[in-house]
Amino acid sequence: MAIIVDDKSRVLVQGITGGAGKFHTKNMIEYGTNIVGGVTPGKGGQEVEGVPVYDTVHGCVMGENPDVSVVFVPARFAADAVMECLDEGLKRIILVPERIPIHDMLEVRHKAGKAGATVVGGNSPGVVSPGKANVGIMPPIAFSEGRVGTVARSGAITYYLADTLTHSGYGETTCVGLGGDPILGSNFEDILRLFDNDPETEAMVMAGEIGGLYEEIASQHMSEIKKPVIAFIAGLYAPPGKRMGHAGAIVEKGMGTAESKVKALSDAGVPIAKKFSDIPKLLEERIGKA
Amino acid sequence: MAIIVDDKSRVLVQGITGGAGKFHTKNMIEYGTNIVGGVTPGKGGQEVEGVPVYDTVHGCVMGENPDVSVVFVPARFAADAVMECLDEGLKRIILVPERIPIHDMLEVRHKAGKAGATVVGGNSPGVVSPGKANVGIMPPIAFSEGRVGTVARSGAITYYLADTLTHSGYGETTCVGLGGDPILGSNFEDILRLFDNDPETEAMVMAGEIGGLYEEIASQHMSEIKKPVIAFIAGLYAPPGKRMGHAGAIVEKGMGTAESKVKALSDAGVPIAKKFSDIPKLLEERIGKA
Amino acid sequence: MRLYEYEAKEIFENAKIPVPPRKVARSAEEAKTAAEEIGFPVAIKAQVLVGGRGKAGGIEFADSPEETEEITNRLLGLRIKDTPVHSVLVEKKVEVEKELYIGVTIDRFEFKPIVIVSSEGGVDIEKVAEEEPDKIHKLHIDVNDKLRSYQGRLLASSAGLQGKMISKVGGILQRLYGVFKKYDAKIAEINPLIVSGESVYAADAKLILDDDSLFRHPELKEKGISMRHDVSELTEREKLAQAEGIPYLDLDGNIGMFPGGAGFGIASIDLVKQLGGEPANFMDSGGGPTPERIAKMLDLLVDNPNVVTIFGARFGGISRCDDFAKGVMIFLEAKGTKKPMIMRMTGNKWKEGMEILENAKKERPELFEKIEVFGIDTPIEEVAKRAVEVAREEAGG
Amino acid sequence: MRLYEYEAKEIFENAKIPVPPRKVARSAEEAKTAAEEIGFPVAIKAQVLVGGRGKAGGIEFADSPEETEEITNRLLGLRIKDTPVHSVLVEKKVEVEKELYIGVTIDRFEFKPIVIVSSEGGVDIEKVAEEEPDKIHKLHIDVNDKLRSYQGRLLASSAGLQGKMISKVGGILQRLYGVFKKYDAKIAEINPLIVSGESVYAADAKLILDDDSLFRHPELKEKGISMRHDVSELTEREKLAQAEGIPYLDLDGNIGMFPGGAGFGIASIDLVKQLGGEPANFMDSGGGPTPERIAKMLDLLVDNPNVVTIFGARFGGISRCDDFAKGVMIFLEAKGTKKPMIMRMTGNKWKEGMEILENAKKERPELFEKIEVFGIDTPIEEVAKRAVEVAREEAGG
Repeated sequence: MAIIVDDKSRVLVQGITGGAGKFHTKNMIEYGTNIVGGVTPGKGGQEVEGVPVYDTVHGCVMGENPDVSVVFVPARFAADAVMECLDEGLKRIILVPERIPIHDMLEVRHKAGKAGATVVGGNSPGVVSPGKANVGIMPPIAFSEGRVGTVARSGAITYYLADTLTHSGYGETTCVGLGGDPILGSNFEDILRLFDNDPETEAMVMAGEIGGLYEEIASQHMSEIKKPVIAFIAGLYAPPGKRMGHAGAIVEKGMGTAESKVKALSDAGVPIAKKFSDIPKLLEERIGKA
Repeated sequence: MAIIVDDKSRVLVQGITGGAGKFHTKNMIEYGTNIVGGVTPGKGGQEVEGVPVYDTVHGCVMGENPDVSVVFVPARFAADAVMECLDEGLKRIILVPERIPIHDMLEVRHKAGKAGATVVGGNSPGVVSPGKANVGIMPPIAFSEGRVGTVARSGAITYYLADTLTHSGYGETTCVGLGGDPILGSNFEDILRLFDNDPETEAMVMAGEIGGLYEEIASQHMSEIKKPVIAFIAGLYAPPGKRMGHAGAIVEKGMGTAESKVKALSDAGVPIAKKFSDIPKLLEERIGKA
Repeated sequence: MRLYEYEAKEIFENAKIPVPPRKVARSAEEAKTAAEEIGFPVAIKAQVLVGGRGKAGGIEFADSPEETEEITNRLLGLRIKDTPVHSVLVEKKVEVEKELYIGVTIDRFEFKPIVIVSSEGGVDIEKVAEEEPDKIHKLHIDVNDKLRSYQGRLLASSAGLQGKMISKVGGILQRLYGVFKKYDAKIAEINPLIVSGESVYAADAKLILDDDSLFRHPELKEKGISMRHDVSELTEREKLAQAEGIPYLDLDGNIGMFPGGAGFGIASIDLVKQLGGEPANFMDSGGGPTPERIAKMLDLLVDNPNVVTIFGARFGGISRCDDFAKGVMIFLEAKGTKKPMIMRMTGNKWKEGMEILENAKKERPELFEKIEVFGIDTPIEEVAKRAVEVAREEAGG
Repeated sequence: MRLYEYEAKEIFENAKIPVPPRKVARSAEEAKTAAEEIGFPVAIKAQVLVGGRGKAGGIEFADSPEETEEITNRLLGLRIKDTPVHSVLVEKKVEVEKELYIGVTIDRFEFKPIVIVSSEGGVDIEKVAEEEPDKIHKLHIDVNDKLRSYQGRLLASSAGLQGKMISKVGGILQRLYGVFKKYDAKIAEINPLIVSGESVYAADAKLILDDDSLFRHPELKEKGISMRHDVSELTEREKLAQAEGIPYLDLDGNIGMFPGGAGFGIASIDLVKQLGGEPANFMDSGGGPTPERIAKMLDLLVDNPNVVTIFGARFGGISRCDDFAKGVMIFLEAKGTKKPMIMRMTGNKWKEGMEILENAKKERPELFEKIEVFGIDTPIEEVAKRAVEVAREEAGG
């Protein structure tokens, strides 16, 4: 098992005929990911890397019955791409484009919430279930099959987490790139819940960073998560960012700093790894040696 | 018992300081209706007929705990008036203003549906539960306590139905003015279901008329209604109305005429009263003598 | 309120829906100049607010200035369904490769906006809907949502479009939906939408707005689009009533219908018909008419030579029977009694109304010679029967 | 993107939010003319894109032309938080009866727009929020909804307004929310909103837009509002980086940070700090940088006199290590090696990247004297340790 994607996943690539879409479709297929179809409006009937292209998600659903979509369209079309999937009943959508308009993402969250769907990203590097499926843009080199699930806001940190888990021998069940955009499709706790229900995952590492409130929000849901969670927060030494108006400050009251995140998670009982090399040590205390 | 309003109803009057609001508040109180408060923005603190006026529905809910609202504001503010009630948890709202914008009413239906609220009107003459409460603009003269519930699109026909039932000795549990506007807050079947669950109501009379599709829609729900229903359709001899574009015709395919309504309801097993005087005869066959 | 084709096309064009080059003309001379500017061949289309224009010969094509003048003169002399033609639209003739139908309206079953697309556009779209329903593609839109581009593309693709046409027509659907919402429309329709090579054009344009939302659209006035009543098919008396804001229709009979209370107008016709009478009109007083309005309603009836008897009924609700009686008196004092009036009053202030008429009768009995007024104790069907009886006597006599 | 007060006020005014009469001035002369047109007394307000203007002396009042000139000259010479003042807003001084705060932003806990109103407006609104939270009234709006008039009234009434002010301020809230949605804003704020007799005025105006949505707003350009980077507090090198579109911040240390992959920039600073090193900068390569961009990133570091050693790391994902290596070569060939570079490469095409550098080293070993490159087998923390060590040696030597 794994979460979001596995060897049974039937993956649709939205924006498959674009440069990034083509390039990563090739890589994903090489990894063994089951890419069943692509969508680019107006290019229906073509093929990319042997994968049939459709004009609409509806067409692809009729023809290929996908259950996961990975989105490579430009940011301004990303919200539409998600909603098209939601209308066709897809429940797992991974958004690679970055800098998606924030009001669009509010709408995406609203609609995905009603549909009970998991939207990962924007600015997600993708989701990798090592040995099963690689959906997104992550290089497979760092990943190995194993026991720990990871979820990180940044792509590079996702690699380093996998690198650390692979080298220490724990390996990964699934690595989820939550995404770097300001308004994301999923929160940490949404992904942690999926791991909690995945029989193969024994513990989770979540990696946050300064800015945003995702780590603070996650800390409020930690009592719902049964398996051990370890947190890593980037930006402990980052220069203080700029403040944005009173309205934000009134609502957020000093949250968003690395300190606030570390405190919120610590208070919720989550151990903090200060360096990547702390992670295997903390895991060993919780789920035994690798 | 009765439906929508009874002697325990705590009624709020929106637009209470306007001419119609004042006039009918007086009449409603005279009937014995329990009017607990009024709302007119900017006039909070005043009194109308001894009823305290609030600036907002929220204020009135805090102060007087109403459970029904009757709306006398101008049509252009009617949708807002309903939504203000829905936000404050009121579940029964009666819309007297006529010619409410149709797109507004689509929004009202959407929001009321989510809230599980009953919105009657626009262009409703109100709801009367004889001997208990009179909420709206109907003269009490025609009504008497009894066994039959009525629901009619037109105010005048509501009076004539009550007149008929009163004179024939059946009397009424509640008389609902569904409203004359094109897009209404409730359908016939919504009201019939309420009567079906009201222990005092033994049978229902629904009065429709040419135009709109409410009678056709009701005919599709008749199997859900357990108590006897008698229908009266006005407009059997009306000149044919004008058609409106292809789009409507494609969707509606010839519905909306008196013939279509009579046929739909007859096919659903509902007996049709051609004249008011047919109603007591049809009732006698179903629920015995008056 | 229905807009003229040229008004709807201006709104569509502002919303970036492609419309062929065109110009309104009110004379053959204007049409010729317009056609020369646009370039031949041109379509010349009668501008009326009724349907069936094509079948009535209201659309023709011209290849030359002479032909343009000739056709325009013919069209400006035409009456379509009794509607005179005051202007024509001179429009570049577009090569037709494919005709689609696209429309947005309110689905009155589902209480949601609905978008409709068909690959078979043209005048016979309703026949297509009837005979080949699978050629009609529909999509409901939630009332708070806009039509998203993928929804437009899905509809366009369902209608058999391919390649770039999918996004092109999809975009037009989005914008048509935008117009529908922005202007509080009841219908926004393009039939046909013409595919011509790489281009798409709205060859016709129908936009019907919700009269009750016009207060939200002062911008229409700025566009020169003013509130109009659909006067096309009205009789002189109907126009008179409309000018007073009274819903009124002439019928073929001889009983002047003077009902009270919105909604009872229709039922009273059924009642008289079922009792063997023939109503001369439909009328709706609206809620709470003033005495002046009551008097005007009576004027309309008494001035109608077909009317031999007036049947009146007032069930006072929001309206008051004393106002009703006052209105009757205004009328009687101004016009006297010429035709019998059989009336019933009940409901709000009915006793006061009766009193007003009884007192007036004592003062001026001559005005009441042909008037019978009943109260709550006489059922409405009895009163109607009496009216039918009197009418029969009057007509016979 | 934050707008200047005068830009925001123009947008607010177009949305029918009342704003006092005012004019932008770029010199004392212009300010004087403006003040005379508007009428005394006037407020003169420095136009800058940073907060805390009031406390920094950026707002003054003038009663005469002379005072206007004098104050304007002083303000135009001011630097507020290191930002020069290029213009002032001359504005009619409004009698203050009551100061409110109103604002709309996105609640990042609930992922919904939130409207905030306080009866205690003015500069200390955050203190009010902290100390008297019950004076702050909030309302979430569903993402597909507009702010309805009753919601505006409810907020206004909660804030203690009475009578006609309820609908007046409620209406302003509706329109402020409309601006927030229409312009894809992150924040739309009026602090203070001044109640003055029967009137209400937006005395200040803050509008911060979502940079990622600006493509939807070509109308801003038509208003003369162009994309600006917030250059107020930037160092020269930061400005240079911004011009190249590279997220970059100067820090106090001596290790030039050359991280790869969006997001690792921040983590690499923590890493170096925890190992006892001092980063000289923050930098973010963005996803998939070209070799040219890589070279420009290195330029920024090597040109910084504080930098004694460069620490580079590339985990190829969407980016490719061969591109990274190519970028390093472009830089080396143009600028040579002056400062030690300790780097790690792994991920997408890391072997190809290593090969490029090894081949280059064979050809031009002199360029590689101070360069150490590690691959996948050396953990990142080891490489960082080595960089900290080298930097210490360099700084000491």
